[in-house]
Amino acid sequence: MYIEIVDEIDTAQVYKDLSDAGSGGICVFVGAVREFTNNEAVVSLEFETYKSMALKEMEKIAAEAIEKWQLNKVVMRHAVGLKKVEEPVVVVGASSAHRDACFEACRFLIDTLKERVPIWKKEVFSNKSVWVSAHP
Amino acid sequence: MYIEIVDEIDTAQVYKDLSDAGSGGICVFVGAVREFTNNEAVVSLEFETYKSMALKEMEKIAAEAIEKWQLNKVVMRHAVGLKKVEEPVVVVGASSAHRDACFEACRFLIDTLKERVPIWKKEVFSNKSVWVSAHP
Amino acid sequence: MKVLLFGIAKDIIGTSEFEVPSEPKYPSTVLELKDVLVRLFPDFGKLSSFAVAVNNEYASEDVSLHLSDEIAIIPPVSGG
Amino acid sequence: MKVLLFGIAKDIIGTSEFEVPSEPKYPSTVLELKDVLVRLFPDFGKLSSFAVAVNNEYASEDVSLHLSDEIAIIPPVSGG
Repeated sequence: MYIEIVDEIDTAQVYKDLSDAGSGGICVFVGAVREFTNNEAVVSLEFETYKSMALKEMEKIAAEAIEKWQLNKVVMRHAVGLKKVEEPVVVVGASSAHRDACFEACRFLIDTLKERVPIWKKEVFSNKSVWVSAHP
Repeated sequence: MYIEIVDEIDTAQVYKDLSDAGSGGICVFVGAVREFTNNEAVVSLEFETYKSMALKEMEKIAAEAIEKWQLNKVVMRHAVGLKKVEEPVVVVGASSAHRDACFEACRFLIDTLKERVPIWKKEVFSNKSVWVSAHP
Repeated sequence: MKVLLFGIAKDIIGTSEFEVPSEPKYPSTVLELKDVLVRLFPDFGKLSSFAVAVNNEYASEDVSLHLSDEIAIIPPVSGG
Repeated sequence: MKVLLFGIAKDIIGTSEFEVPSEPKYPSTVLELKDVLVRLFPDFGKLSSFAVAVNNEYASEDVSLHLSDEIAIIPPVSGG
Protein backbone atom coordinates (compact mmCIF):
# COMPACT_ATOMS: atom_id res chain seq x y z
CA MET A 1 0.00 0.00 0.00
CA TYR A 2 1.51 3.33 -1.09
CA ILE A 3 -0.27 6.26 0.55
CA GLU A 4 1.36 9.63 0.12
CA ILE A 5 0.96 13.37 0.01
CA VAL A 6 3.65 14.69 -2.33
CA ASP A 7 4.76 17.90 -4.00
CA GLU A 8 4.93 16.32 -7.46
CA ILE A 9 3.18 13.25 -8.86
CA ASP A 10 5.49 10.91 -10.78
CA THR A 11 3.12 9.11 -13.13
CA ALA A 12 5.91 6.91 -14.54
CA GLN A 13 6.35 5.25 -11.14
CA VAL A 14 2.84 4.02 -10.45
CA TYR A 15 2.90 0.91 -12.64
CA LYS A 16 6.02 -0.34 -10.85
CA ASP A 17 4.29 0.22 -7.50
CA LEU A 18 1.27 -1.85 -8.56
CA SER A 19 2.90 -4.66 -10.56
CA ASP A 20 2.68 -8.05 -8.88
CA ALA A 21 3.11 -11.69 -9.95
CA GLY A 22 -0.44 -12.44 -8.81
CA SER A 23 -2.01 -9.57 -10.72
CA GLY A 24 -3.46 -9.97 -14.20
CA GLY A 25 -5.07 -6.53 -14.05
CA ILE A 26 -3.93 -3.08 -13.00
CA CYS A 27 -6.20 -0.04 -13.19
CA VAL A 28 -4.95 3.50 -12.63
CA PHE A 29 -6.73 6.84 -12.53
CA VAL A 30 -4.88 10.14 -12.85
CA GLY A 31 -6.61 13.44 -12.16
CA ALA A 32 -5.07 16.50 -13.81
CA VAL A 33 -5.68 20.23 -14.05
CA ARG A 34 -8.12 21.07 -16.82
CA GLU A 35 -7.79 24.39 -18.65
CA PHE A 36 -11.45 25.37 -18.29
CA THR A 37 -14.07 25.20 -15.53
CA ASN A 38 -17.55 26.21 -16.66
CA ASN A 39 -15.97 27.93 -19.67
CA GLU A 40 -13.69 30.07 -17.54
CA ALA A 41 -9.95 29.75 -18.18
CA VAL A 42 -8.15 28.29 -15.16
CA VAL A 43 -4.71 29.75 -14.47
CA SER A 44 -3.75 27.18 -11.82
CA LEU A 45 -5.06 25.12 -8.93
CA GLU A 46 -3.77 25.31 -5.41
CA PHE A 47 -4.08 22.31 -3.12
CA GLU A 48 -3.88 22.38 0.63
CA THR A 49 -4.21 19.45 3.01
CA TYR A 50 -4.52 18.51 6.66
CA LYS A 51 -1.74 16.01 6.13
CA SER A 52 -1.88 13.74 9.19
CA MET A 53 -5.62 13.25 8.83
CA ALA A 54 -5.49 12.96 5.02
CA LEU A 55 -2.99 10.10 5.26
CA LYS A 56 -5.13 8.39 7.88
CA GLU A 57 -8.29 8.70 5.76
CA MET A 58 -6.50 7.44 2.66
CA GLU A 59 -5.19 4.45 4.61
CA LYS A 60 -8.72 3.63 5.74
CA ILE A 61 -10.05 3.88 2.18
CA ALA A 62 -7.24 1.70 0.82
CA ALA A 63 -7.78 -0.91 3.56
CA GLU A 64 -11.53 -0.98 2.82
CA ALA A 65 -10.83 -1.52 -0.89
CA ILE A 66 -8.21 -4.23 -0.30
CA GLU A 67 -10.64 -6.17 1.83
CA LYS A 68 -13.64 -5.73 -0.42
CA TRP A 69 -11.93 -6.55 -3.74
CA GLN A 70 -9.01 -8.71 -2.56
CA LEU A 71 -6.48 -6.40 -4.12
CA ASN A 72 -2.79 -7.18 -4.28
CA LYS A 73 -1.52 -3.60 -4.22
CA VAL A 74 -2.98 -0.12 -3.90
CA VAL A 75 -1.60 3.36 -4.60
CA MET A 76 -3.15 6.64 -3.44
CA ARG A 77 -0.99 9.68 -3.99
CA HIS A 78 -2.14 13.29 -3.91
CA ALA A 79 -0.15 16.40 -4.71
CA VAL A 80 -0.25 19.69 -2.81
CA GLY A 81 0.82 23.20 -3.74
CA LEU A 82 0.38 25.10 -6.97
CA LYS A 83 -0.48 23.03 -10.07
CA LYS A 84 -0.69 24.31 -13.61
CA VAL A 85 -2.88 23.16 -16.51
CA GLU A 86 -2.14 19.53 -17.54
CA GLU A 87 -0.16 18.75 -14.38
CA PRO A 88 -1.28 15.61 -12.50
CA VAL A 89 -2.73 16.24 -9.05
CA VAL A 90 -3.81 12.78 -7.93
CA VAL A 91 -3.08 9.19 -8.88
CA VAL A 92 -4.91 6.15 -7.50
CA GLY A 93 -4.61 2.56 -8.65
CA ALA A 94 -5.17 -1.06 -7.75
CA SER A 95 -3.88 -4.44 -8.91
CA SER A 96 -5.83 -7.69 -8.71
CA ALA A 97 -6.00 -11.17 -10.19
CA HIS A 98 -8.79 -10.24 -12.64
CA ARG A 99 -9.85 -6.96 -14.22
CA ASP A 100 -13.32 -6.51 -12.69
CA ALA A 101 -11.87 -6.03 -9.22
CA CYS A 102 -9.19 -3.50 -10.16
CA PHE A 103 -11.61 -1.36 -12.21
CA GLU A 104 -14.23 -1.26 -9.46
CA ALA A 105 -11.64 -0.66 -6.76
CA CYS A 106 -9.94 2.14 -8.69
CA ARG A 107 -13.25 3.92 -9.15
CA PHE A 108 -14.02 3.52 -5.45
CA LEU A 109 -10.60 4.89 -4.47
CA ILE A 110 -10.99 8.15 -6.39
CA ASP A 111 -14.69 8.64 -5.57
CA THR A 112 -14.13 8.08 -1.86
CA LEU A 113 -10.98 10.20 -1.80
CA LYS A 114 -13.00 13.09 -3.23
CA GLU A 115 -15.73 12.63 -0.62
CA ARG A 116 -13.70 12.15 2.53
CA VAL A 117 -10.04 13.07 2.37
CA PRO A 118 -9.27 16.51 3.85
CA ILE A 119 -7.73 18.17 0.82
CA TRP A 120 -8.90 21.53 -0.50
CA LYS A 121 -8.62 22.92 -3.98
CA LYS A 122 -8.61 26.61 -4.88
CA GLU A 123 -9.25 27.44 -8.51
CA VAL A 124 -7.26 30.46 -9.58
CA PHE A 125 -8.73 32.43 -12.49
CA SER A 126 -7.27 35.61 -14.00
CA ASN A 127 -9.57 37.84 -11.92
CA LYS A 128 -10.51 35.79 -8.84
CA SER A 129 -9.92 32.57 -6.91
CA VAL A 130 -12.50 30.17 -5.49
CA TRP A 131 -12.36 27.34 -2.94
CA VAL A 132 -14.09 24.55 -4.85
CA SER A 133 -17.37 23.23 -3.37
CA ALA A 134 -17.18 25.56 -0.36
CA HIS A 135 -20.59 27.09 -1.01
CA PRO A 136 -23.88 25.53 -2.11
CA MET B 1 -5.02 8.04 -30.99
CA TYR B 2 -2.09 5.68 -30.34
CA ILE B 3 -2.82 2.21 -31.73
CA GLU B 4 0.12 -0.16 -31.79
CA ILE B 5 1.32 -3.75 -31.77
CA VAL B 6 4.72 -3.73 -30.06
CA ASP B 7 7.36 -6.13 -28.78
CA GLU B 8 7.55 -4.48 -25.36
CA ILE B 9 5.02 -2.35 -23.51
CA ASP B 10 6.49 0.80 -21.97
CA THR B 11 4.10 1.58 -19.13
CA ALA B 12 5.98 4.77 -18.20
CA GLN B 13 5.03 6.32 -21.54
CA VAL B 14 1.26 5.98 -21.48
CA TYR B 15 0.47 8.94 -19.23
CA LYS B 16 2.38 11.27 -21.52
CA ASP B 17 0.39 9.89 -24.49
CA LEU B 18 -2.94 10.60 -22.77
CA SER B 19 -2.24 13.90 -21.02
CA ASP B 20 -4.16 16.84 -22.47
CA ALA B 21 -5.05 20.36 -21.37
CA GLY B 22 -8.75 19.55 -21.72
CA SER B 23 -8.59 16.35 -19.66
CA GLY B 24 -9.37 16.29 -15.96
CA GLY B 25 -9.39 12.49 -15.92
CA ILE B 26 -7.17 9.77 -17.34
CA CYS B 27 -7.92 6.08 -16.84
CA VAL B 28 -5.46 3.35 -17.79
CA PHE B 29 -5.70 -0.43 -17.69
CA VAL B 30 -2.63 -2.66 -17.87
CA GLY B 31 -2.95 -6.42 -18.35
CA ALA B 32 0.00 -8.49 -17.17
CA VAL B 33 1.05 -12.14 -16.97
CA ARG B 34 -0.25 -13.79 -13.81
CA GLU B 35 1.78 -16.59 -12.25
CA PHE B 36 -1.15 -18.99 -11.90
CA THR B 37 -4.11 -20.03 -14.09
CA ASN B 38 -6.58 -22.33 -12.34
CA ASN B 39 -3.87 -23.13 -9.77
CA GLU B 40 -1.37 -24.22 -12.41
CA ALA B 41 1.96 -22.37 -12.51
CA VAL B 42 2.35 -20.42 -15.75
CA VAL B 43 5.88 -20.36 -17.20
CA SER B 44 5.15 -17.76 -19.86
CA LEU B 45 2.58 -16.53 -22.34
CA GLU B 46 3.10 -16.33 -26.05
CA PHE B 47 1.14 -13.81 -28.11
CA GLU B 48 0.59 -13.95 -31.83
CA THR B 49 -1.39 -11.51 -33.96
CA TYR B 50 -2.76 -10.92 -37.43
CA LYS B 51 -1.22 -7.50 -37.35
CA SER B 52 -2.88 -5.62 -40.22
CA MET B 53 -6.35 -6.70 -39.10
CA ALA B 54 -5.59 -6.22 -35.38
CA LEU B 55 -4.58 -2.60 -35.98
CA LYS B 56 -7.71 -2.03 -38.06
CA GLU B 57 -9.97 -3.52 -35.37
CA MET B 58 -8.27 -1.52 -32.62
CA GLU B 59 -8.73 1.66 -34.67
CA LYS B 60 -12.43 0.92 -35.03
CA ILE B 61 -12.80 0.29 -31.30
CA ALA B 62 -10.92 3.48 -30.42
CA ALA B 63 -13.02 5.51 -32.88
CA GLU B 64 -16.24 4.07 -31.40
CA ALA B 65 -15.09 5.00 -27.88
CA ILE B 66 -13.99 8.52 -28.87
CA GLU B 67 -17.39 9.20 -30.39
CA LYS B 68 -19.43 7.65 -27.59
CA TRP B 69 -17.56 9.25 -24.64
CA GLN B 70 -16.09 12.37 -26.30
CA LEU B 71 -12.58 11.38 -25.37
CA ASN B 72 -9.59 13.60 -25.91
CA LYS B 73 -7.00 10.86 -26.38
CA VAL B 74 -6.94 7.07 -26.57
CA VAL B 75 -4.14 4.50 -26.29
CA MET B 76 -4.42 0.83 -27.27
CA ARG B 77 -1.12 -1.01 -27.31
CA HIS B 78 -0.70 -4.78 -27.32
CA ALA B 79 2.53 -6.75 -27.06
CA VAL B 80 3.39 -9.87 -29.06
CA GLY B 81 5.99 -12.59 -28.51
CA LEU B 82 7.02 -14.36 -25.32
CA LYS B 83 6.01 -12.69 -22.04
CA LYS B 84 7.07 -13.80 -18.58
CA VAL B 85 5.23 -13.53 -15.26
CA GLU B 86 4.60 -9.90 -14.23
CA GLU B 87 5.39 -8.50 -17.68
CA PRO B 88 2.74 -6.18 -19.16
CA VAL B 89 1.03 -7.48 -22.29
CA VAL B 90 -1.57 -4.84 -23.02
CA VAL B 91 -2.23 -1.23 -22.08
CA VAL B 92 -5.36 0.72 -22.94
CA GLY B 93 -6.34 4.17 -21.70
CA ALA B 94 -8.50 7.20 -22.30
CA SER B 95 -8.52 10.85 -21.28
CA SER B 96 -11.62 13.00 -20.96
CA ALA B 97 -12.90 16.17 -19.33
CA HIS B 98 -14.50 14.26 -16.42
CA ARG B 99 -13.80 10.92 -14.81
CA ASP B 100 -17.00 9.01 -15.61
CA ALA B 101 -16.21 9.04 -19.32
CA CYS B 102 -12.60 7.87 -19.05
CA PHE B 103 -13.46 5.01 -16.66
CA GLU B 104 -16.30 3.72 -18.83
CA ALA B 105 -14.29 4.12 -22.01
CA CYS B 106 -11.24 2.36 -20.58
CA ARG B 107 -13.38 -0.62 -19.56
CA PHE B 108 -14.96 -0.71 -23.02
CA LEU B 109 -11.56 -0.59 -24.72
CA ILE B 110 -10.17 -3.64 -22.91
CA ASP B 111 -13.42 -5.64 -22.99
CA THR B 112 -13.90 -5.06 -26.71
CA LEU B 113 -10.25 -5.68 -27.49
CA LYS B 114 -10.57 -9.10 -25.83
CA GLU B 115 -13.71 -9.89 -27.82
CA ARG B 116 -12.75 -8.75 -31.29
CA VAL B 117 -9.07 -8.08 -31.90
CA PRO B 118 -7.26 -10.96 -33.67
CA ILE B 119 -4.61 -11.70 -31.06
CA TRP B 120 -4.00 -15.20 -29.69
CA LYS B 121 -2.49 -16.20 -26.39
CA LYS B 122 -0.80 -19.51 -25.69
CA GLU B 123 -0.30 -20.38 -22.04
CA VAL B 124 2.92 -22.28 -21.51
CA PHE B 125 2.99 -24.55 -18.44
CA SER B 126 5.89 -26.80 -17.42
CA ASN B 127 4.33 -29.85 -19.11
CA LYS B 128 2.05 -28.48 -21.83
CA SER B 129 0.89 -25.40 -23.70
CA VAL B 130 -2.66 -24.33 -24.47
CA TRP B 131 -4.22 -21.82 -26.87
CA VAL B 132 -6.52 -19.90 -24.52
CA SER B 133 -10.28 -20.10 -25.27
CA ALA B 134 -9.75 -22.27 -28.36
CA HIS B 135 -12.03 -25.05 -27.13
CA PRO B 136 -15.37 -24.90 -25.33
CA MET C 1 -8.48 25.46 23.13
CA LYS C 2 -6.75 25.60 19.76
CA VAL C 3 -8.40 24.67 16.46
CA LEU C 4 -6.60 24.12 13.16
CA LEU C 5 -8.02 25.80 10.07
CA PHE C 6 -7.74 24.89 6.40
CA GLY C 7 -9.01 26.09 3.04
CA ILE C 8 -11.87 28.53 3.24
CA ALA C 9 -12.01 28.17 7.05
CA LYS C 10 -8.56 29.72 7.22
CA ASP C 11 -9.73 32.56 4.96
CA ILE C 12 -12.84 33.17 7.09
CA ILE C 13 -10.91 33.55 10.33
CA GLY C 14 -7.76 34.89 8.68
CA THR C 15 -5.32 32.55 10.45
CA SER C 16 -4.36 28.87 10.35
CA GLU C 17 -4.84 28.34 14.10
CA PHE C 18 -7.59 29.85 16.18
CA GLU C 19 -7.69 30.07 19.97
CA VAL C 20 -11.28 29.45 21.07
CA PRO C 21 -12.29 31.89 23.86
CA SER C 22 -12.38 30.30 27.31
CA GLU C 23 -15.13 32.69 28.48
CA PRO C 24 -17.75 31.89 29.68
CA LYS C 25 -16.29 28.32 29.26
CA TYR C 26 -14.64 26.12 26.60
CA PRO C 27 -17.03 24.24 24.33
CA SER C 28 -17.36 20.73 25.71
CA THR C 29 -18.66 19.03 22.53
CA VAL C 30 -18.25 19.35 18.78
CA LEU C 31 -21.73 20.86 18.58
CA GLU C 32 -20.85 23.55 21.10
CA LEU C 33 -17.64 24.35 19.22
CA LYS C 34 -19.55 24.72 15.96
CA ASP C 35 -22.08 27.01 17.68
CA VAL C 36 -19.31 29.23 19.04
CA LEU C 37 -17.61 29.48 15.66
CA VAL C 38 -20.80 30.26 13.73
CA ARG C 39 -21.65 32.93 16.32
CA LEU C 40 -18.19 34.54 16.07
CA PHE C 41 -17.85 34.07 12.29
CA PRO C 42 -21.26 33.92 10.60
CA ASP C 43 -19.60 32.95 7.28
CA PHE C 44 -19.23 29.41 8.65
CA GLY C 45 -23.01 29.17 8.48
CA LYS C 46 -22.91 29.74 4.72
CA LEU C 47 -20.68 26.78 3.82
CA SER C 48 -22.05 23.67 2.05
CA SER C 49 -20.83 21.62 4.98
CA PHE C 50 -18.78 22.20 8.09
CA ALA C 51 -17.23 19.23 9.89
CA VAL C 52 -14.91 18.89 12.84
CA ALA C 53 -12.05 16.41 13.20
CA VAL C 54 -10.84 15.33 16.61
CA ASN C 55 -7.45 13.61 16.71
CA ASN C 56 -7.44 13.11 12.94
CA GLU C 57 -10.89 11.52 12.72
CA TYR C 58 -14.22 12.98 11.64
CA ALA C 59 -16.18 13.59 14.85
CA SER C 60 -19.97 13.61 15.19
CA GLU C 61 -21.62 16.51 17.02
CA ASP C 62 -21.93 14.68 20.34
CA VAL C 63 -18.20 13.92 20.67
CA SER C 64 -16.63 15.49 23.80
CA LEU C 65 -13.69 17.85 23.46
CA HIS C 66 -10.64 17.96 25.72
CA LEU C 67 -7.84 20.53 25.82
CA SER C 68 -5.34 17.83 24.84
CA ASP C 69 -7.23 16.93 21.64
CA GLU C 70 -6.03 17.95 18.21
CA ILE C 71 -9.10 19.72 16.84
CA ALA C 72 -9.53 20.84 13.23
CA ILE C 73 -12.28 22.50 11.23
CA ILE C 74 -13.00 20.63 7.99
CA PRO C 75 -14.77 22.80 5.42
CA PRO C 76 -16.12 21.03 2.28
CA VAL C 77 -13.29 18.90 0.91
CA SER C 78 -12.39 19.13 -2.78
CA GLY C 79 -9.40 16.90 -3.45
CA GLY C 80 -8.81 14.97 -6.66
CA MET D 1 -6.74 -19.54 -53.10
CA LYS D 2 -4.46 -18.84 -50.14
CA VAL D 3 -5.68 -18.51 -46.54
CA LEU D 4 -3.64 -17.14 -43.62
CA LEU D 5 -3.58 -19.14 -40.39
CA PHE D 6 -2.97 -18.05 -36.81
CA GLY D 7 -2.94 -19.53 -33.33
CA ILE D 8 -4.53 -22.94 -33.08
CA ALA D 9 -5.57 -22.83 -36.77
CA LYS D 10 -1.89 -22.83 -37.68
CA ASP D 11 -1.32 -25.81 -35.38
CA ILE D 12 -4.27 -27.71 -36.87
CA ILE D 13 -3.04 -27.40 -40.46
CA GLY D 14 0.66 -27.26 -39.52
CA THR D 15 1.50 -24.21 -41.61
CA SER D 16 0.87 -20.46 -41.57
CA GLU D 17 -0.51 -20.33 -45.10
CA PHE D 18 -2.74 -22.91 -46.69
CA GLU D 19 -3.51 -23.28 -50.39
CA VAL D 20 -7.18 -24.22 -50.74
CA PRO D 21 -7.64 -26.98 -53.37
CA SER D 22 -9.08 -25.71 -56.67
CA GLU D 23 -10.77 -29.08 -57.39
CA PRO D 24 -13.68 -29.46 -57.98
CA LYS D 25 -13.74 -25.62 -57.70
CA TYR D 26 -12.65 -22.82 -55.34
CA PRO D 27 -15.09 -22.00 -52.55
CA SER D 28 -17.12 -18.99 -53.67
CA THR D 29 -18.33 -17.84 -50.22
CA VAL D 30 -17.10 -17.80 -46.62
CA LEU D 31 -19.53 -20.61 -45.83
CA GLU D 32 -18.14 -22.80 -48.60
CA LEU D 33 -14.58 -22.14 -47.43
CA LYS D 34 -15.49 -23.15 -43.86
CA ASP D 35 -17.13 -26.33 -45.15
CA VAL D 36 -14.02 -27.27 -47.14
CA LEU D 37 -11.73 -26.68 -44.18
CA VAL D 38 -13.87 -28.63 -41.71
CA ARG D 39 -14.05 -31.51 -44.19
CA LEU D 40 -10.27 -31.55 -44.71
CA PHE D 41 -9.38 -30.82 -41.04
CA PRO D 42 -12.15 -32.01 -38.72
CA ASP D 43 -10.42 -30.32 -35.73
CA PHE D 44 -11.81 -27.00 -36.99
CA GLY D 45 -15.24 -28.33 -36.03
CA LYS D 46 -14.15 -28.66 -32.40
CA LEU D 47 -13.23 -24.99 -31.84
CA SER D 48 -15.35 -22.67 -29.69
CA SER D 49 -15.70 -20.40 -32.70
CA PHE D 50 -14.26 -20.21 -36.19
CA ALA D 51 -14.46 -16.94 -38.11
CA VAL D 52 -13.10 -15.79 -41.43
CA ALA D 53 -11.67 -12.37 -42.24
CA VAL D 54 -11.70 -11.02 -45.78
CA ASN D 55 -9.41 -8.07 -46.46
CA ASN D 56 -8.85 -7.46 -42.73
CA GLU D 57 -12.55 -7.42 -41.81
CA TYR D 58 -14.68 -10.07 -40.15
CA ALA D 59 -16.81 -11.57 -42.92
CA SER D 60 -20.25 -13.15 -42.50
CA GLU D 61 -20.89 -16.52 -44.12
CA ASP D 62 -22.59 -15.12 -47.22
CA VAL D 63 -19.65 -12.92 -48.24
CA SER D 64 -18.23 -13.83 -51.68
CA LEU D 65 -14.57 -14.75 -52.06
CA HIS D 66 -12.25 -13.72 -54.88
CA LEU D 67 -8.76 -14.90 -55.66
CA SER D 68 -7.42 -11.38 -55.04
CA ASP D 69 -8.84 -11.21 -51.49
CA GLU D 70 -6.66 -11.51 -48.40
CA ILE D 71 -8.41 -14.32 -46.55
CA ALA D 72 -7.60 -15.37 -42.98
CA ILE D 73 -8.97 -17.93 -40.55
CA ILE D 74 -9.73 -16.40 -37.16
CA PRO D 75 -9.91 -19.00 -34.38
CA PRO D 76 -11.20 -17.82 -30.95
CA VAL D 77 -9.28 -14.64 -30.07
CA SER D 78 -7.65 -14.34 -26.64
CA GLY D 79 -5.75 -11.06 -26.47
CA GLY D 80 -5.41 -8.95 -23.36
